[in-house]
Amino acid sequence: MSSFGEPIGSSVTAADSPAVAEPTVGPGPDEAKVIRREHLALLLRSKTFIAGALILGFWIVCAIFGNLIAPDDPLRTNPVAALQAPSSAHLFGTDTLGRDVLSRVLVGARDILIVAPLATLLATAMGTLLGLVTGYFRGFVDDSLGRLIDAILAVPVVIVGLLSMVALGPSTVTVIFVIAVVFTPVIARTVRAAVLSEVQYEYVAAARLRNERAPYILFGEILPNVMGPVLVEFTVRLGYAIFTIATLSFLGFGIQPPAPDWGLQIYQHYGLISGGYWWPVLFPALAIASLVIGVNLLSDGISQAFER
Amino acid sequence: MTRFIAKRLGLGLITLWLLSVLVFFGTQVLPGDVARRILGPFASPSAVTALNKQLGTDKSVFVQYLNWITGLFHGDLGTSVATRTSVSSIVFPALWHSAKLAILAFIIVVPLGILGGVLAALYEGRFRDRLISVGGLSATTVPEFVWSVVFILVFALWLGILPSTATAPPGSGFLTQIEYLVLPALCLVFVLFGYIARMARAGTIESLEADYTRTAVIKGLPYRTVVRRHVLRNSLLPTIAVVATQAGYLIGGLVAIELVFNYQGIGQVLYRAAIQKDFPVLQSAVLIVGVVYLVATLLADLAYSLLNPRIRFESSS
Amino acid sequence: PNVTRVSPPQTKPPKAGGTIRTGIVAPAAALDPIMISDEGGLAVLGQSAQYLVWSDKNLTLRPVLAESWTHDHTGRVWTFKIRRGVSFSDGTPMTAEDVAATFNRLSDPKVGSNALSNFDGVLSKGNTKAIDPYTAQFTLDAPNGNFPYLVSSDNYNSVVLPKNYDGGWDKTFIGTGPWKLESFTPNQGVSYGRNPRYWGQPTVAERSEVTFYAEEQAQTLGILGNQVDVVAHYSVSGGRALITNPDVRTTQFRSSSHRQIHMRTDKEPFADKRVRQAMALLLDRRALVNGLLATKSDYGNDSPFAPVFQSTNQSVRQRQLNVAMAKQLLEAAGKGAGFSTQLLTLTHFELPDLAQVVQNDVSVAGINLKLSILDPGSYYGSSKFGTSPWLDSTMGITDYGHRGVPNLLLTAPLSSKGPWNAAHFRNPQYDQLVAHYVAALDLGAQRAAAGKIQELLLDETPVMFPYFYYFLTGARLNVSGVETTAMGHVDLSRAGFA
Amino acid sequence: MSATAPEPTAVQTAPALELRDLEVAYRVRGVWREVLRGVTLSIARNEAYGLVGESGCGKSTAAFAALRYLPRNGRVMSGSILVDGEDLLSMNESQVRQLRVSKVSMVYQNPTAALNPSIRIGDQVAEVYALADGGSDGSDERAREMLSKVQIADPASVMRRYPHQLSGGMNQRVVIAMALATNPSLLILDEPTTGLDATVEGEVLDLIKTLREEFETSLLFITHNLGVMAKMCERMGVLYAGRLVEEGPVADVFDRPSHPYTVGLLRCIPRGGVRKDKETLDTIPGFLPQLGADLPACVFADRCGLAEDICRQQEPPFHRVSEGHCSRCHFYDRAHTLPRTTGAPPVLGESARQEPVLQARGVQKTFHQEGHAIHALNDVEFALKEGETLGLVGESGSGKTTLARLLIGLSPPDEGSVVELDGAQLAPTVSKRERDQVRALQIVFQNPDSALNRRFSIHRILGRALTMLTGQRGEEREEHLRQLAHSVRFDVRLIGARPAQLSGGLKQRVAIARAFAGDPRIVVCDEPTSALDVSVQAAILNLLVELQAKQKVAYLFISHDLGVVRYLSDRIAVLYLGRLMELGPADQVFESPQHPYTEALASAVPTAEGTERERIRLVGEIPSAASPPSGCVFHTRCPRYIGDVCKTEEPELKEVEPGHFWRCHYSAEQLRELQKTPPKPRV
Ligand SMILES: Nc1ncnc2c1ncn2[C@@H]1O[C@H](COP(=O)(O)OP(=O)(O)OP(=O)(O)O)[C@@H](O)[C@H]1O
Ligand SMILES: Nc1ncnc2c1ncn2[C@@H]1O[C@H](COP(=O)(O)OP(=O)(O)OP(=O)(O)O)[C@@H](O)[C@H]1O
Ligand SMILES: [Mg+2]
Ligand SMILES: [Mg+2]
Repeated sequence: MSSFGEPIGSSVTAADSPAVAEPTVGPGPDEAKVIRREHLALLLRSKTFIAGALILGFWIVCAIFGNLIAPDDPLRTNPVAALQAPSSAHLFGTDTLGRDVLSRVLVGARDILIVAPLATLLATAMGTLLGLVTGYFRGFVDDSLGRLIDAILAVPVVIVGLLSMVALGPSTVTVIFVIAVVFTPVIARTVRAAVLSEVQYEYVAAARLRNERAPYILFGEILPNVMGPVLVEFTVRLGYAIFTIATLSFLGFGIQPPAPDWGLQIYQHYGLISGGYWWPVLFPALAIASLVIGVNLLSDGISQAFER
Repeated sequence: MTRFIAKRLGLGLITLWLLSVLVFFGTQVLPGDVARRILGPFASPSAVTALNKQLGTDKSVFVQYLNWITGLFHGDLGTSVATRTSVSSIVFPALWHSAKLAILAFIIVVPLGILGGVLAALYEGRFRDRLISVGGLSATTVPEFVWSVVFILVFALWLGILPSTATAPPGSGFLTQIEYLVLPALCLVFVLFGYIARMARAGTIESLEADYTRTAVIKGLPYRTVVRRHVLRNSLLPTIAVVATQAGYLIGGLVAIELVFNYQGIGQVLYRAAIQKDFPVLQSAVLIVGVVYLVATLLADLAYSLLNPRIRFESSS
Repeated sequence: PNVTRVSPPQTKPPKAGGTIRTGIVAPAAALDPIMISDEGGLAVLGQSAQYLVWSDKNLTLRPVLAESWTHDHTGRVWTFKIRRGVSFSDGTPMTAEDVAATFNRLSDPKVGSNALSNFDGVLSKGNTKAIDPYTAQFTLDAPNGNFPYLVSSDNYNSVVLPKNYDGGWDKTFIGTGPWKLESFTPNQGVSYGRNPRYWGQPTVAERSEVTFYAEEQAQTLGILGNQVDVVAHYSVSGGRALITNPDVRTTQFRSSSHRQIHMRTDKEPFADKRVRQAMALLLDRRALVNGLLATKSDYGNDSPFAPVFQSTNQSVRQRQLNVAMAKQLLEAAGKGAGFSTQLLTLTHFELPDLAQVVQNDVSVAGINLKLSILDPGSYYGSSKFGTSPWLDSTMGITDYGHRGVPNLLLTAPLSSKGPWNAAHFRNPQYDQLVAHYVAALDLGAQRAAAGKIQELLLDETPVMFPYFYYFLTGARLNVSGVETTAMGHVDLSRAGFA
Repeated sequence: MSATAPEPTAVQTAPALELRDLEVAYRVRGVWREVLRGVTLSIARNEAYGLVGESGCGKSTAAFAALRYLPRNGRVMSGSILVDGEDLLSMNESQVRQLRVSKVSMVYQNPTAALNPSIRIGDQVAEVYALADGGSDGSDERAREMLSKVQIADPASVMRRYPHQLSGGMNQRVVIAMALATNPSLLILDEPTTGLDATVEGEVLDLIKTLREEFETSLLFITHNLGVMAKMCERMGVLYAGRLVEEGPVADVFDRPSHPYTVGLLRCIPRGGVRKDKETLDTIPGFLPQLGADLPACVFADRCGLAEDICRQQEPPFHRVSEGHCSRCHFYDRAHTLPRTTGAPPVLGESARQEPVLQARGVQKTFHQEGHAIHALNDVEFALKEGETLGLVGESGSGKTTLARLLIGLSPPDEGSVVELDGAQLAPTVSKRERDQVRALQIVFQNPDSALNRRFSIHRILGRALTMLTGQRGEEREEHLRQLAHSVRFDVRLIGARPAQLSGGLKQRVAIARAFAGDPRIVVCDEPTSALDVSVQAAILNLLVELQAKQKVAYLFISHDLGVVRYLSDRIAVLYLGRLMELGPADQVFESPQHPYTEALASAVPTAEGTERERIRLVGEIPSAASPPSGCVFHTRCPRYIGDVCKTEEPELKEVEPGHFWRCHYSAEQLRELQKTPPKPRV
C-alpha cells in the first residue's frame, strides 16, 4: 500500500507482494533469472501445486505409455466374460463387452488428455481474441460482438452439441469444436474484463502516443499482461471441458466407441449401477474426478505463486 | 435505474433475435425432414410427402422462420410439427417444471455453497478449507447423471425413502411434489456446490483483506460480528452474479438429469425438438431459455446494485 | 448375471380393482393412429382402440372386432364378419362402415398413413367395402395368404376408428377398447378408467396409469423404485438390472426383432460372396447371444426367417463360428491379408456394442472396420438411395422391429427393388422364390419356399442376421395378467394385483 | 502547539503508548525478515508524536503493532508494547478487543476504502457505541452528535448515506468520528490526509487539532509530509530502515536536525519560494535497504555523506543533542554540514522565440454520462512558449488531467476547440496527427507503475518508443537509447530489467526517458512526482529542470503540491470546475493580489517552516461538474463573495496586471486591499 494514493488498478504493488522480489536497490538484469528461479522454488514448495502436478503427471504417463502399462488390450471384446466383478484377474472388473476396465481407464487418459486441452486451447485462443477486441474497441464493436457472445452463451449445450455433431459428423474434432464454441464466450468475458482494467493503465495511452496501430497494442502490449487471467481461465476451463465431454458422451455427441474414453465408459454403463454393476462406472468416474482435481490444484498452485 | 433497465432490456431483445437467427441457421444442418422423423425410416415416401404437406414443412425454411417470427409478434409461438399441439402447451409447462427444480436446487445449494465458501475462506489454507475446496471440486467433476443414478440407488432403491422419478403423480400436493424433486435437486446441489463455494470463498477472502474489514477489527468488533456484518455482505456480491449465470444451465441444460429422472423439463423439450427437427418448438424453447438467462443476469445485476449501493450510480461509467 | 428366468405359471387370478401403473417408452410424435410409427405410440393406441384381429405373442390370430374371416379360392378377396353390439367410447355404434372407412383411409396415399408401406401392392384405396353393417370385404391387388395379419394388431395403425374420424385423436382417445381416457399429459402420461360401454369383460383393475419414459434407464429405475408396476417392454442393454432383480418378474417370448448387418454386394470389398460368407463365419454368435444379450435371444442364421415364424424351415443348418474356413474363403477371394472398410451404425440400444463386437470378431482375419456411429436421424437420412448413409454405406447395422410375418422383411431389404435394400442385393432367383413364398397359402408350401430362400441367403449372405432377440416385459411380483405382444402392444385389461 | 499540560495524577503517569525495543519481522518466502529493528519510543498523555521516514521504513508496521494487528505473516520478535501501561503482548484476544474498543483507535489513508461500502454511514458509526455500551439504545443519537463534532454539516442526512456518496474528505471525517467515538487515550493516524486535496487536507488537519484538544487524546501521527508534521505534532521521531534515528521536539528537530538523514529529508523539499533557477533541490543518494537486509552498524551509513569507517563498525548511541532531542549519529553535532549532493542550477536561458509553441483557445470538453453532460473543461485558453513551464493547479476533479489528455490527443476536445502547435491546428486525436506533431507533444504520467508495461524490459520500452517516434533501428537506435538512458541518469546496466525490479524513482526516470525519446517540444507532466518519496521527488524535479535547460522543452506541469509547482513553474494556471480562474507569472500568482480561490488554495498548504498564514476555509464541497453553479462557478464557496453579481454574472478572464489574468469581479486593487486581512468565514 503505497502511501501516495493507490496506483490505478493495482491494489498490490510489487513492493508489497511477498511473492515478487522487489529490490529497492537497482538490480542487475540477471535478476530476472533469479526471480524465475524463485517462482519455481515457490511452486515446488506449494503442496497444492505438487499434488496437482503428481496427479496430472500420472495421467500423462498413462496417456503416453498406457498401452504398455495396461494389463490387457483395452479394445478386445469378450462378451461372454461381461460384467465380471473386480477380482485378481481383473482388478477393476470387466465391462459389458468383457473388456478389462483397468486397461480402459489407463489407456482412456489419452483421449481426454488430447481432446480436453485442444478444445480448451482453441476456446482460449478464440475467447482471448474476442475478449481483446471487445475490451479494447468499445462502442459498436463491443456492443455487437457482446450481443453475439450473449446469444451464444444462451444456447444450451445440448443444441450446440447436437447441431455440431450432425453437421460435422461424429468425431473427436466435433467434440473439440463443440467445447470450443461453448467456452469461447465465457473466456471472452473474462478476458474482456481483464482488458478493460488493463486499458486504464497508461502504458496503453503511451503506446497510442507513439502512433502504434491497434493490433500491436492489442497483441504486443495488452496480451502479455492479461496472460495471467488467461492462464488461470485455461486451467479452470480445462476442468470443465473434461466434465462437458462426459456429458456430451451421455447425450451421444461425444467421443466415439470403441475409444476407452472415460465419459463414454460412464455413459455406457451408468444404467447398470442399479443392477449392482458399479465398477465400470466408478473407476472412470474416479479417474475423471482425479484428473479435474489435479488440473485445478495445479492451477490454484500456479495462480497463488504468480499472484501479483 | 429505469434507464439502465430499459437499456438492458433493449440489448436483451437484440440478443434474443441473434439467438433465434443462430438457432435458425443451426437447424439447417439437421438432415432429413420432419415427416420422415415422425413416420420413421421405413415409412413409404408418399406418406412422407403427404405428411410434410399437411404440416407445412415442405415450405422453405425461411418461410417457416418468418411464420414463426410473425406469430411471435402476435404472441403465438406456433404449433409443434411433431406433436401438433400448440408450442406454448409444450414449452410453458416444461418451463414451470424446470423452474421448480431449479428453485428447489437453488434454495438448497446457494446457502450451503455460500456457507461452505465462507468457512473455507475463514480457514484459508487449513484443513477445513482443503476439505471444502477439494471436496466441492470433486463433487462438481462427477457428471450429474452419475450422481443421479447413485442417489436413486441409495435413496430410492436401497433405503426406499424417496421416489426414483421426479414427476409427482397428477394432483399431488406441494410437499409431495417437493419430495419427488429432492433427488434431482440433490444432484444439482452436488454439481453446483463446488462452484458456488469457490466463488464465495474468493469473495470472502478478498473482503477479509479489505481496508474496511481492518477498520471493523480495529474498532474492536468481535470477530464474528466483523464477519457477519462487514465481510459477508460484500463477499456475497460476486457470488450472486455468478449464481445467476447458472440460471440458463439450470433451466435448459439439465437434459441428462431430466432424462434419468424422467422429468419433463425444458432440457428434454429442447433435446427432443432438436432430434425431431421440430423447428417451432426448438426455436421457442431456445428463446425461452435465452429469456430466462438474460432475465436472471439482469435480476442478478439489480440485486447486486441493491446490495451494493455503489453500483446504482456507477452502473454505466 | 446371465440367468434366464422363466416366468412361473400364474396360478392366482388377480383381484379386481386398484390402479395399475405401467411404464412405456414415450411416444415420439403426435398421437394420431394413422401416423404413429413407434412402440410408445402403438402401446397407447392399444389401450382404448382395437383391431379387427389380435396377433398374440405366439403370432396366432384371435378375433377381436372381427368375429371370423374367409377368403375366396384365389386368396384375393377376403371377407370379415364384424362383431355386433360394439360401440365407440362416445357412444356411437361401430359397424362395417367404420371398418371400411378405416382401411380406405389407411391405404390412401394422400393421407400419408404409416400403414401405407404394409398395404403397398396389397390393398388399394377404395377396395374395402361394407357389404352390410356387419360384413366388410377386402379386394386385394394380389393374392395374399397372410392378409389377416395386415388387419391385425401387427399392422398397428389399423385400429378401427369412426368413419368420420378426421384427426385430433389425442383429444378423445376414441376407440372401442376396454379403457377410456381420463386425462392425458403430453410427454408425461395417460390415465384411464374403465370404459363403461366396453363390449367385452370389464377390466380387472379399476384404473390404469401409463407413464412415458424418454430414457429406458429411467424406466428401469421407475419399476425398481416402485413408481410403476409394469414395464411393458425393456431391452437387455437398458434393463439388465431388471433381469436379476428379485422384485421384478420378467416375462419373455420370442420375437422377430433383430439387427441386420448389411454388406454392399455391388461394391468392394464385399462384391465377392466369399468375403461376405467369411464375415458371417467370423461372427461369434454364441458370445453375442450369451454375452451381449444375456441369452435373451435366438440365433440368427443370416436370413429373415426367425425361429418364431411358423413358416421358418428348421432343417436348414445353423451357421457357426469358423475362423479357419473364413480365412480360407478370404484367401480364395484374394483378401487373405484382410482389408479395411467402414462400419456404420446408429446410437440405438445395443447397436454400438454390437458394432464393437463385430469389429473385434473380424479383426482376427486382419479385417479392420472403422466405426462410425451416427444419431438415428443422420443414419437414416432421407431413407432414399443416394441421400441416406444407411442405404449408401458399404457396411452398416440397422435395427429392425418385430413383424408378425416375414413378408416385408423378405422384400423390402432384400428383393431387387426393395426400398430398404442397403446391401444392394439383386438376385432374380431370390425375387422369384420370395414371390412363391408370399403367394403360398398353406404352411407346408410356405416352409418349402422358406427353406430354399434360407439356403440361398446363406450362400449369398448379403446381410448378416446375428440374432433375433426376445421381447421382455417386467412386472412387480404382485402383478399378474399383463399381456404383451412382440410388436409392443400391452393389454392391461386382465391385469391386476394379487 | 498548545497542548494542555498533563495533569500529574497517578493513573496518568503511564505513557499512552510505549514501545520498548520492538522488533517486528515479516515472513517472506519462508524467511523472517526484520522490519522494525529495536524501536523504542514513548508517547506521553496528551502528546502528539509524529513519525516520518521514507516509504517502506516501517512506519505503518509500528502503528499496527501498537494495535496488535499485524498482517498474518508478521510477528513481534521481541520487545514490548505498552498501552496505558498495560502490556499488549501478554493480553488475550478479548482483552485486546476491549483495548481497541476503549483505548486505541486508528485512522489511515484512503478513507473511502476504510469504510464498508455497503453499510450506511450512520450504522457504521453507531456500531461503535453499541459495542461500547453493549446495547444500541441511543447509539444513533450519539453517532449524530459525534458526526456533528467532526463538523459534518447535516449529520442526519449523512448518516443515511453510503461512503461512495461522500467525498474523500467527508469520509475521513467519518472515520475520525468513529475513531474518537469512545474517547480513546491514543489515536493513531497513519497518513490520514494523503490522497486528499490540499484544501481538504487543511480542513481535516484543523479538525484533528481541534478534536484532540477537546478529547485530550494522545496522537501517533505518521506522515511523509514534513509540513504537516510541523503543524500537527509536538515531538517527532525519524524512522529509517526500522530504526529510530532521531527524536525530539518538532521545532528543535526542524531547527537543528542532527542526523544526516533528517537533514537530507528537509533539504529535499522546495522551501520558502525557492525557484528552479536559483537552487537545485538536494537529494538523498541511494535507496532504502531491502526488508531484512544486513545493515552496517549505522543503518544509514551506506547513504550518508558524512559516513566514516566508525559508522560501519560501531553502532552510534542515541546521543542527546539537547533536552529531549536525541540523534543516533556519531557526528550528530555536524550533521547540518552534510555536503550537498547536487551542484549549481543549470542555466535556463530565455528563449529567443516569442511566438508560442502551443496555443489553446476556447478549449472545451464535455463528457456524457448517463444522460448528463459533464462540462469538464470550459473555455480554457493559454499559450506555452519554448522552454517555459506552465504550472497547472486546482482541486481534484477540476479538469487538470482532462486538459492534459486532450492536448496530447488521447481524448478529443469538443468541436470548436482550438489547439495549435507552432501555429498549426492539431487534429483532435493522436492517430490523426502527423508523426512530427506526435513526437513534439509527449506526456509523463503520474504513476510509473501504470505507465510502463510491466511485461517488458526497459530496453524494449525505450527501444520501441525510439523506433516508433524517430524511425531509428539497429545500432543507431542502440546508441540513441544509451544516450537517452544517460540523459535521465538511468544506469544502462539496468536496461534489461523489468519495471517491477526497479524502484519508483527509477521507473519514473524511464517514463521521462520515454517521453523524451522523440525530442519533444512540449512535455505534459501529470503529477509526475506525487507517487514518489520526497527524496526521489527532488531528484526527478532536478532532472526535469536539467532536461529543460538542455533541450528547451516546454512543460505543462500538473500538481497538487503548490510548493513543487512554485519551484518549477514560470507561470501558473489555476483551474476550478474546468475554468481557468487565474493565470500569471508564478511569483505574482503566489502573492497578493490573488484570485480568491488561489488565495484559499495557497493558504491551505502547511509548510515545513511552520510559518503559517491563517488558513482560509472554503465552505462546502466542490460542486458537481454536471451542474455547475450559475454566474461565477466559485461563488458558492468564495470567501470574498461580493453579492448577487457573483451569482448571476460569470466574470471574464481579464488581464489585471501585465501577463496576469483572472476571472473575478474584483479588481486587482480591491483584492490587494482585501487580502491584507483574512476573510471572515462564510456561513
Ligand atoms: N505483510 C507483509 N509481508 C511482507 N512484507 C511487508 C508486509 N507489509 C509490509 N511489508 C514490507 O515491510 C516494509 C515496511 O512496511 P510499512 O508498511 O511499515 O512501511 P511504511 O513506512 O508505512 O511505508 P509507506 O510510507 O509506504 O506506507 C516495506 O518494505 C513493506 O514492503
Ligand atoms: N471519462 C470520463 N467520463 C465522464 N466524466 C469524466 C471522465 N473523465 C473525467 N471526468 C470528469 O471530469 C472532471 C475532471 O476530471 P479530471 O480527471 O480531469 O480532474 P483532475 O483535475 O485531473 O483531478 P485529480 O486531481 O483528481 O486528478 C471530473 O468531474 C471527472 O468526474
Ligand atoms: Mg504506511
Ligand atoms: Mg488528474
